[in-house]
Amino acid sequence: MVEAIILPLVKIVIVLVAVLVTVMYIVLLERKVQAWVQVRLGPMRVGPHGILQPLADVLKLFVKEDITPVKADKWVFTAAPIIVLVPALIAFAVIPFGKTVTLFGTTMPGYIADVNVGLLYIVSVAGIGIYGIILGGWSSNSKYPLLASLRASAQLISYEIAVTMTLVTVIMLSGTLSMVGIVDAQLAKGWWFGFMQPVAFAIYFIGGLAETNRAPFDLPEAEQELVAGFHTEYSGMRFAFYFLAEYANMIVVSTVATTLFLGGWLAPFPNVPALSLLGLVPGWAWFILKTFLFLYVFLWVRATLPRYRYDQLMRLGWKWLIPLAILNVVVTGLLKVLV
Amino acid sequence: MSDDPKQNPEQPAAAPAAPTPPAKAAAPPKPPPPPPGPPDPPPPADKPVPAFVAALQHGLPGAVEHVSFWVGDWTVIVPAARLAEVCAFLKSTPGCQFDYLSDLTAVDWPTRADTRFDVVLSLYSIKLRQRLRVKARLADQETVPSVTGLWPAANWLEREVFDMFGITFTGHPDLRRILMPADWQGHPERKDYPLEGPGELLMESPQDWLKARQAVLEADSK
Amino acid sequence: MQTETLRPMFDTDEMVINMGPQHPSTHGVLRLILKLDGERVVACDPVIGYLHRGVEKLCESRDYTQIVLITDRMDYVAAATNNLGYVETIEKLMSIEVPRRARYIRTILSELQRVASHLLWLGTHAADLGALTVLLFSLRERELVLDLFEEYCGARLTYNAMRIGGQPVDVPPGWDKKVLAFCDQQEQKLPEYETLLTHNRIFVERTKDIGIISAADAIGIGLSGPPLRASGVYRDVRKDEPYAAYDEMEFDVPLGVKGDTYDRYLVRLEEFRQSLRIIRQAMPGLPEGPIMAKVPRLIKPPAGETYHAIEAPKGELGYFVVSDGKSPSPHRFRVRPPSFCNLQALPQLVKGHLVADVVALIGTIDIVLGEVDR
Amino acid sequence: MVEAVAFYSLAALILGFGVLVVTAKSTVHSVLFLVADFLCVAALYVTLQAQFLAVIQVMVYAGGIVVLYLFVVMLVNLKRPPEAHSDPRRMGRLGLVMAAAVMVELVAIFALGWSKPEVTGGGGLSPNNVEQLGRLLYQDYLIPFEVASVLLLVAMIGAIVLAKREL
Repeated sequence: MVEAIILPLVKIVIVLVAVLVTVMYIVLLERKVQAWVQVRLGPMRVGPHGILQPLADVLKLFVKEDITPVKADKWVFTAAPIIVLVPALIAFAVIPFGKTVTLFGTTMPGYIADVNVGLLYIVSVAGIGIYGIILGGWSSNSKYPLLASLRASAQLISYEIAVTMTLVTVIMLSGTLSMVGIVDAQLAKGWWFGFMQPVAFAIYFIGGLAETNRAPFDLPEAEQELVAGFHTEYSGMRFAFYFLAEYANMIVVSTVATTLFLGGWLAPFPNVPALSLLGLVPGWAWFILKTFLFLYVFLWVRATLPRYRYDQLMRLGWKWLIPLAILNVVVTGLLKVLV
Repeated sequence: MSDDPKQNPEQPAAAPAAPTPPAKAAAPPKPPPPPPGPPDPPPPADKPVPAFVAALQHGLPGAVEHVSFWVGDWTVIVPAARLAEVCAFLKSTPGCQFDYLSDLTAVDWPTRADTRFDVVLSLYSIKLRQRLRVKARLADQETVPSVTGLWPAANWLEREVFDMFGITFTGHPDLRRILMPADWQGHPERKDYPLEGPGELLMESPQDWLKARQAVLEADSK
Repeated sequence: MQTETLRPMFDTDEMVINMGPQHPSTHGVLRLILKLDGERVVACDPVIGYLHRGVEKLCESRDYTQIVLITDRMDYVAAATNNLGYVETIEKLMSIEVPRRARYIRTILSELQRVASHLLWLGTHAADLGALTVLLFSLRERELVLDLFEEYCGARLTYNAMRIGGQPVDVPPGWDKKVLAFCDQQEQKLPEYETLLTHNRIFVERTKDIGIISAADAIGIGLSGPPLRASGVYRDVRKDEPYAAYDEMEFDVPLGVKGDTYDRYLVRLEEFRQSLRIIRQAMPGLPEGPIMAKVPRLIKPPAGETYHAIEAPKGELGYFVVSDGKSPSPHRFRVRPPSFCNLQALPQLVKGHLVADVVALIGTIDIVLGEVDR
Repeated sequence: MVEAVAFYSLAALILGFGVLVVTAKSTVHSVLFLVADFLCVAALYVTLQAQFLAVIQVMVYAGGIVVLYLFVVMLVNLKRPPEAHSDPRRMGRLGLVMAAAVMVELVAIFALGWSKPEVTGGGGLSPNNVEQLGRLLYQDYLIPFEVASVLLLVAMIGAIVLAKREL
């Protein structure tokens, strides 16, 4: 009973809370990193060095008036933010944060579920999130959100193809769709897949930026062009849902990248005896460290690069990334057969 | 407002030379410009007219009513009806090549009897680095040919003059108000337009203001 | 919800969207009515006048000295050049010979102003394209220019820094060293912007071949300043009709080749260097002497009119002033605002481009609505 | 027991959403119910231990195809209500034909299928049924699989040719 129901529930609660808190602090981290890049200080007022800023933000979003435009399709308008947020959160179900974790004195698997199609599960769940964006833009009954939601969905669908192709190469290397199995495969091979598949890793990273609507692919919410994008008409809690979902998706992309390309919970070079000291650090700590490294690159890129234009983004996706990803699959397959 | 002293200038007092008929104009002598208005002094005797003015005088006989020179600026005054023709000549003739329209504006001289407005064009030649001011005098309600065909730059400038002075440019592709709202009454830069605006109708009696506005909108839609 | 069946949705052929007057990247209260085919702009109709304050009318009821501070409020990010254009027009009208020292100070101020204005342009232009860091970097340097202005005349934005006949105050002691130090610093910072933009693939892709305007078209539509020079037209009022002390200065006029957004960017970037070069010549070469010519207490130019243009950061800034010789205020006060005339080219520039390019093009022509609407 | 409850509730949901798809006034709502329907079908697959199929169902149908539906519904001008066809009773007659077809189908199922339930041969689906599926598709039924993909390719090229004004 405890094993079957209570422990998974506890883990779900822990992961959810962790994700939400991380999201709050990622926002602060983003503001701080951007500020440092731009020779500013960033938020400094709420708490020492602004560390309580996320709480203030959340409080503000909670008490803000929740406005529904008169001409909006109320049913869809209300459902859209939820449709965005839920897939972003349930994707964490299959992310392995560690091989095992010790909780309340019992040792148990460091993941909520190890589904044998875990990777595909993440991809398919991410696909559902698109609805929230399209419907949010459409139901606002306003032109800028509509334009933005069309941009967003076209962008997500295009880049999903390239990203899924890179996942195929990982599956070919590991021979499994299970997230835990993929990490184990990296341990068995002695190499992180990021080193074995640099092209796939690069495509995944670019595609990940595009799929989470981050700079330089943040067209759907290009403030300077489309005001605030598909959530222009949203305010208060419902806006917070979109906001949460965007950052939760960033974390999903980072954790998946960590699992697939950076060896998940493994310490660097787990097979080199000289570095076995690194193994003393618990696996989940490595996992979080790698994830944050990846997240930091997201923020760094945003502070550095201008934004692509819509047609350039599509050209990059369709004419470069997708062919490259397919080629990568073919080459990987050939190597697998020949070597 | 009405104590504005410059509304009734009787005579250009401080002009360095009294306005006399143009010294070298090819056209038959015309009566001197009416007293209230810019002095437009003719060039001093020892100052020869530049080549581009001479070319204009020869190329389009009768088009130059008056040549003036003041603090280094050359000005030609042309009949309003021939403005476009003169400009086309100035733009295309070698030696003139005024390819750049710097500015187009108008000046209101309410006390001048039959020619209330000056339309003033500042032309510049990027190739030859020379400047010329072309001026046309016209009465209220008189129209002047548009020069948008020569310089697309004139488009907004003419719209602004139309907006501010109510001067109509014939042949302008899109003559509507530019700075003031489309339903505005009056032309703000005319001298008889009060500085503080059309009055405080909106503040004093919003109902009347609304009625007046609706009447205007209805008239526009018809 | 049940009774309301199929809501009317937009047509698939063309869509009209309204950009502004409240929009993050129209640089003020500019409103564009865009007709779109998908995301491609078919037609663009700029609507201006939201900031119309009747400056021309207002100046016709102020006396000549008071007008200087009204000119501050037109291109409010380049107040010094506005002042300069105006005072020189009146000096020309009254045939006042301005002392050489004053002319040098004016040159320095107007070049500092050019640097400040271009910095603001650079930051906002880059921010419109999504490169937010450049905005912060360029504002950081602009702050230094504003500090210099503050030390010279006490104001940071609307300087009122010139008088008819000369300068109101001499340069404060030690100011020259600070100006030169700023020049050195700015010279070092320029590569920072270039690293972030000039060779950045995304920036180049966003600006190259966007909004190409040929030399002939640019002249015809009345472009002036950097946009005109980016089309390859050699036209700089500082060279062609020298004013202040520009005839004594040595500088180059950067020209573009193609007339696209990238060229306009490069031209302005090079103008930074040329401005610094001018300041470096003028500051140590500041001649001794008075800073104010003899002017009557009540300024009343003789009857007559004149047009005088200067090279403001945004283009040819012209003043056309008519004096009736009797009243202490001008009979007609007309400004030829560079932003207004440059903005006129926008519909031509954006035609056939995407919505995202519209903001790039608004940025590239560098307008200030205070000057467009006056 | 648990499986039966799951099956019947899912079946009820599927049918309910199906009804909503056809009865919803707004086409966008219709499409949304369709997505919900697909998700329930995916859940049904999960109860059958066919996780791979479930995930593919969500990925391809809910995440891919219906998004395109939604595009079409949102972008195509729907100002003209679909009722405004020339024949007002066309829908009714069409419905009658469809209903008859469904009835025939149901009768056929009851008459033939009910009597002999298909036995899958006990434990044919191992937890790792992805491998089995892959073997089936890429070894045993490779030719039909390739034929199907060529068919899709042809359809895709045809769509591009039709949509693109000038190539």
